[in-house]
Amino acid sequence: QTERPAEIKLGMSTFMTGSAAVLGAPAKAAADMWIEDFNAQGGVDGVKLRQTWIDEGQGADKFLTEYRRLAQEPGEKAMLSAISSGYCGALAPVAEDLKVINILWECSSEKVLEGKKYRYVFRTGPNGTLEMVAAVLHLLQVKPDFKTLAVVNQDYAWGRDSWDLFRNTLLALKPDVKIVAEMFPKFGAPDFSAEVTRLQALRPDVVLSTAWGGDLDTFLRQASQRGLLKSSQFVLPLADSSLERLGSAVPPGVLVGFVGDGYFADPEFVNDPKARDFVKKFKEKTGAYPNFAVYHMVQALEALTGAYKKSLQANAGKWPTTEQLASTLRSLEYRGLSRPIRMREDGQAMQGQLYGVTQKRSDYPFPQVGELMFYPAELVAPPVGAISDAWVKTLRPDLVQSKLIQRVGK
Amino acid sequence: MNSAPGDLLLETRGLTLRFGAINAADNIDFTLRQGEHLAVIGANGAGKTTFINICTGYIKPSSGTVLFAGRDITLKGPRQIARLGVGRSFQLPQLFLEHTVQECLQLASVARDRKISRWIPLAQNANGTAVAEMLELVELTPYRNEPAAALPEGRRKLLDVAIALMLEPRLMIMDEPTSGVASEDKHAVMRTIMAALRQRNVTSWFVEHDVDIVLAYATRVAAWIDGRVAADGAPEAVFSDPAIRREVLGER
Amino acid sequence: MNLHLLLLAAVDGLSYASLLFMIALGLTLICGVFGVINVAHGSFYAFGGYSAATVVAWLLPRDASTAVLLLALLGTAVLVGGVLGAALEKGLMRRFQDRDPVLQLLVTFAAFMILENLQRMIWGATPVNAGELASRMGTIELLGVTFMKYQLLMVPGIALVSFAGLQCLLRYSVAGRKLVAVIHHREVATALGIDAARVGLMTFALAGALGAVGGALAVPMTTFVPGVAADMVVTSFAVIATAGLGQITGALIASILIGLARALAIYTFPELEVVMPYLMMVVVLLLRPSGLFTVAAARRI
Amino acid sequence: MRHSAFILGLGCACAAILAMAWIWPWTRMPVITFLSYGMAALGLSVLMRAGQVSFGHAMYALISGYGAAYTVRAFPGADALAALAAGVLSAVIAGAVVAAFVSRYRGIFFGMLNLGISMVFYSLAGKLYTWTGGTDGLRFDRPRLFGMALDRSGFEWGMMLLALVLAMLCGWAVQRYFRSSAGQIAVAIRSNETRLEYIGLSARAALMEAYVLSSALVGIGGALLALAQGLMTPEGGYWLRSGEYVFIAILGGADHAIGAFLGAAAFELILLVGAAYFTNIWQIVLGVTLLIVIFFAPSGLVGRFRQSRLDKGMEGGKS
Amino acid sequence: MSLHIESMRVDLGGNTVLRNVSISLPGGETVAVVGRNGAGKTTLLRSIMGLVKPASGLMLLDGRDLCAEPAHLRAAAGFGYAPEDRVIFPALSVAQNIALPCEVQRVPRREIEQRVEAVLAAMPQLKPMLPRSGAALSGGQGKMVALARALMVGTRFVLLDEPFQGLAPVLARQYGDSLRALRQSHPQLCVVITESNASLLDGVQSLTLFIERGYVATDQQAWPKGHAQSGESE
Ligand SMILES: Nc1ncnc2c1ncn2[C@@H]1O[C@H](COP(=O)(O)OP(=O)(O)OP(=O)(O)O)[C@@H](O)[C@H]1O
Ligand SMILES: Nc1ncnc2c1ncn2[C@@H]1O[C@H](COP(=O)(O)OP(=O)(O)OP(=O)(O)O)[C@@H](O)[C@H]1O
Ligand SMILES: CC(C)C[C@H](N)C(=O)O
Ligand SMILES: [Mg+2]
Ligand SMILES: [Mg+2]
Repeated sequence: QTERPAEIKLGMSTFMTGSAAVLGAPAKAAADMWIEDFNAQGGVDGVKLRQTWIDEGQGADKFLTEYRRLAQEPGEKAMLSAISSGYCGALAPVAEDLKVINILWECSSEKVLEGKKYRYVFRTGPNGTLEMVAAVLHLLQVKPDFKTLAVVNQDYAWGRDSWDLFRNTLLALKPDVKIVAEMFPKFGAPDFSAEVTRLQALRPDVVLSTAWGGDLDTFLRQASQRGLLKSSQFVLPLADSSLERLGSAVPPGVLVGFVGDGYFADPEFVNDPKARDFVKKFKEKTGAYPNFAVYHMVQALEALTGAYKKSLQANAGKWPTTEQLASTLRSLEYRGLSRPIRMREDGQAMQGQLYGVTQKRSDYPFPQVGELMFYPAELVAPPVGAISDAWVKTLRPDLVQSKLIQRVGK
Repeated sequence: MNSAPGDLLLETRGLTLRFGAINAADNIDFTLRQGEHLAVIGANGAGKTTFINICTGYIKPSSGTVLFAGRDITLKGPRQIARLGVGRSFQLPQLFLEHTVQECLQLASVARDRKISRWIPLAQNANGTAVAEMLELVELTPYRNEPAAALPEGRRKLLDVAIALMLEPRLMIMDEPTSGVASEDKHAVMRTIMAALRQRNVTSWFVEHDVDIVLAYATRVAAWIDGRVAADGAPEAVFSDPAIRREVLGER
Repeated sequence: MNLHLLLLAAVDGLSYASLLFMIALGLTLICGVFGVINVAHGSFYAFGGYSAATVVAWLLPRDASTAVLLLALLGTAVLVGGVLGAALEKGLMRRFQDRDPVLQLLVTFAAFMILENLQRMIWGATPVNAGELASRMGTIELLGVTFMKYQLLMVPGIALVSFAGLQCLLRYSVAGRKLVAVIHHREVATALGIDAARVGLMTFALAGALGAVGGALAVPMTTFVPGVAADMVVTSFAVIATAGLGQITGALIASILIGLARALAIYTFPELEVVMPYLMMVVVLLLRPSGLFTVAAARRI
Repeated sequence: MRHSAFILGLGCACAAILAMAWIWPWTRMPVITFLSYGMAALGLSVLMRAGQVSFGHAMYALISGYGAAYTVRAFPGADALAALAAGVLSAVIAGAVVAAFVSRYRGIFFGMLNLGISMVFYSLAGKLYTWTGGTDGLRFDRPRLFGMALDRSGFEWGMMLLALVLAMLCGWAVQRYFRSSAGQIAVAIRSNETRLEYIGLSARAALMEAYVLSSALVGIGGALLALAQGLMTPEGGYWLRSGEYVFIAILGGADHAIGAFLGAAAFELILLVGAAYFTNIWQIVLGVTLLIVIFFAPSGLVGRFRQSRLDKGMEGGKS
Repeated sequence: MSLHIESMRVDLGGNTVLRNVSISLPGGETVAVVGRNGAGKTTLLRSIMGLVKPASGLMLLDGRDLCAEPAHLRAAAGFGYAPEDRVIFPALSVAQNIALPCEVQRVPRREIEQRVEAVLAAMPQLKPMLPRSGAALSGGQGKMVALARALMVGTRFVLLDEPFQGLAPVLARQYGDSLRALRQSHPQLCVVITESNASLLDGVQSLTLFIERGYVATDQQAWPKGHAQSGESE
């Protein structure tokens, strides 16, 4: 298999339909844009990338069938799949079986990799543990005194797993919190008015939602219309992607995360040439600012192509085997459009987390996130081999005071 | 189970059924004996079909009982009553419209013999000779491969009767077997049916509006008026009853 | 579960019920007239919602008043739904009118697939809504909870008006009796001078308009994405089966039952929320095999 | 002679399938899919002959699939055959219970009730996250097959052959049933139940029997697919899937058991072609195909087939 | 002013059911169409009503060809039709059933009432049934309601398909009387009655058409020779 291929086929998946497409479609646009540029600059040592897309909106069965078909096509190929944690759990063993490199470019349920020892499956972005531990830390920093909390998460792997992580972390760091409601509306729910009514009746101090995409938009819009966003402190670790669409519906003071640390207005990166050019080009092309899925997509592509290049080098210009590629990936260091990332031997990337609070600023027609805090991966990631669910329970309240937490910007 | 001619076959006691203000059955006490051929006459809406419907379990009376061969069948459904040996044909023929004429009879044949297989084809399962004989009897042999749906109204009536006859019932109830059958064929049809019934020792009861037919084939006549049996007895006696002549035959 | 929550659930339930009723209304009408479950009814709903949202979105930056927005919302839906319904009847159903009802149902299924695809081609895959309109109408405080006026007054209001209107039409007008005749026996209705084709066309247009208005009413409150049609139509199947096919009063009662049951479930057994309409239907049909209300059937023997 | 031509055709089709699976490994899954859809559509045909259409039969694929999935998870060493049997058994039990209830209903109510019940199962499967894995589904490791622990490729071959053999056996048995007196009684339900009762037969019993048979067939299809995928999701029980089964059954025609499989093959082909060449309009392609079929061949592919043969037979002067 | 049918052929389900029918139905006559079961009587009436489309032929009324017109315009042209299988709308009352065809034609309410009166005068037995539901009628009652409904709009032609079928003698007699009365009161009306039991007609007709295997003729001798006895297949 050392023959140099004509092209590298990429089997890529994202939500192209359904309410999740508001997050998935920009990622696709970003990938198409990035690949075009990359190929124009010569590809991987002259070998171009050619992507084929699978729509995750069509249900697991059909998704998996198409995934299999693409993964079984002859030729040099790699899979970049998937956006939803709902699918990752199922496709990881298939990829492993078929011995094809799969990069979990977005899905973040930690369970996909923990305790599995895959050789071909990698995640180039953060996982739920990093995201949720940082979310709890941020909440405790911004609003240390609160008594009650309610959660509204999507009813699928991510919504459930992220809640388990958040709750266990929170109870480890602040055991006196009372959880007053746990609501799991179905993925893609078009209406949250009953949930909003219930939250209004309960009036919890804090409302957590790890929902994302169209679901989060709808939930926030309805909550905002009925004044809920002002009466409870909202914690929205994935809301970065919804702010632009929601505009003034989101008031100042809401806790927002970036699922990693990619933020187009991050003061440390607004003048970074690579990030700045990309943001500009992306905005021109799609009319929107990049969201976290876009950042993750770029990271994944950077990681994959980086691994190819590094392997080629190590192989003295000879085309690497899948095995070689996989082992290169296992210790790769790469950078997307934000801070550098390091891949661990368990296939999980170490990426720090950025959190902040919404602010009204006159330079944009939608809320900006200020008072940014950066939670480095070393602080919030369990050690290799640990199982997150158990690990978060061992965290101590003094973690909130950690020196590793950095204030971003002035 | 064998009963001699003259034994009580069907008996109703105090059958009553009202539809709103209408008395469809008004405390009917009625008996039918083995070997009789009863004709039921009566104005339209007098309750003839309703009475049949009650006796065959299609509708339940609000009070009263129906006994068939000494057994209480009031609360039994059509299926159980059919299995006890009551065959019925309908005012509006009830056929298996998607089957051919022959298959309709084959279905009746397997139903009678309870030879219902999930593996052996219908045609093999059915009693072929009995089916062929029945086709001959009602002169439907030329139509045997036609779908029942394509039969004209008159022949549908015959097929309807034939299906019921295939069950070899002890009592055969026919609701207007000849209405809709062309006048040229009426007597011939009735003759063949009645001959078959006599030959097989089947007691019968038919609703009929044609006086000639009643006179020719009935051994007994019952006249229905407003949900009651207004007259019951030998044909000549009933037809000479002035009330019947007025209310049923419409003589002035 | 205290009384307070119970009341809140009732409020939520009733507003959901109004929406459900609006959607079920057109479906049950067609079901009554043609004996066909129109799967494409979901598309009427979706097209109504999408197009109304588009028009509202177009008007918003043009400083239209709330009243204008509302009129535009409903007007667009009536137009789009009516045209769509009429087109479905004239273009498709008419050609299949003598076929087995199962085949007719499949025709509507095919139409549904095609419309679903068209909808994606026209409006894409991203969520659409007209929340601004609901916001503009303001909120109202009830039992200490803020509700949208739109949701609490507007939607149930329109549902009740539609109910009354349709009820009058069917009960007291010749058009209603024509409909009844065509429902029962097309050929004889024709022989009596009824233009069955026209009745069919009008029915479909009306049902389409009703379905689309349902969508238009929903779009300021909920989000429309590909797939709404399928989800919504299947819930309204449950409504019309619970109601008794073709039964408008039944549909109203069934919608309310289902709406309340669903809202209660959200507070007590959230797991059961989605199954509530179907559980309700199964329970009702167990007790009354042909639904809450039934039509007189002709005597057959 | 006609019979032998039929067998020959069937043999050729099987050979073609095997050859295809050999040359393009990725076609094995679509073949398994089409066979299991065919099996499900066959189940629908059984009901359709009794004049009933169920818009909820995918629930039996769901039940059977979860049954198989639980079996594999609970008994890690279990054979796929055992899991299949367990799945089908659970579908049959569920089918029998539901049949006792729905056999009272006809026509639209029958269809709607099935739809309603299937939506209950579907929604619960999607909701009861801790038991069913929610909408993400239940994942399980590859079971043994015929007592062997196989690698993916071997397992796919095995499952495909199993599906092929099962399809032929079921097709044959169902065809016998269609012709049999019990099968013909089922047809009579559709035309006149009153008469059926009046010749002493129970329409309800006949329908229940057909129903259980159909749930078993759908169950076989569902379990096969779940086992081959290694994943069972609620999706498999959504009403649109039930609709697809009906679609396939109509496409193929309920006149002969082979129809369901022809229909499924055509359906899968349209989907594949649609996905490859009409990515953005594959639903339109599907819808239009359905319309064309209903318009020109309302009794499906086999109906068409047999019709033309019947016409020829008439010319030749049949008995 | 009569309806002329010229060499009309009608096919149903691939079989030719009516062949080369050329008849005229003049106003003021009561025409009986007699023939055995399956001869094509029902089909003849349905073709006249436009409910089946003839394969060929003409149907001329006042010089216009009815074949080209949609079926629902027949009622407006003064055709009333009582189908063989009654078809009473179960969701409407008997009174509504009877009034329906007039309402469809937008006949004024008062005029409808008058017509109902006229019909009741001819068929007094109907009176007590008016408020009842159309779902609850017995076989014979349904026949009468169907007749009444046909008379309501049938100002020029009334087509009755086997109206006597299933009628008790008392009613059949009254029915015959009603038809005779109708001829008196509406001298221009053409009533077409199909009947397989010629004996039931009891002389109501003024003209008899015989129909056999799809051939229609004014007397049995006119049929193509020998066909009446011919075998099963044509
Ligand atoms: N389901 C029903 N609901 C209300 N009234 C009914 C119903 N069935 C029958 N009736 C009424 O009961 C009476 C008896 O009807 P039935 O059919 O028994 O009459 P019949 O003697 O058979 O008349 P025909 O000779 O016309 O067939 C009629 O007046 C009829 O209108
Ligand atoms: N839909 C159809 N398809 C095929 N053949 C038909 C169809 N309808 C009627 N026929 C045939 O047409 C012929 C005439 O039928 P029609 O109903 O006109 O007879 P009819 O004279 O009214 O008989 P009856 O006295 O029994 O009512 C019959 O032989 C019948 O089999
Ligand atoms: C961040 C989201 C787009 C995806 C989510 N983390 C998931 O795993 O499904
Ligand atoms: Mg009667
Ligand atoms: Mg006739």
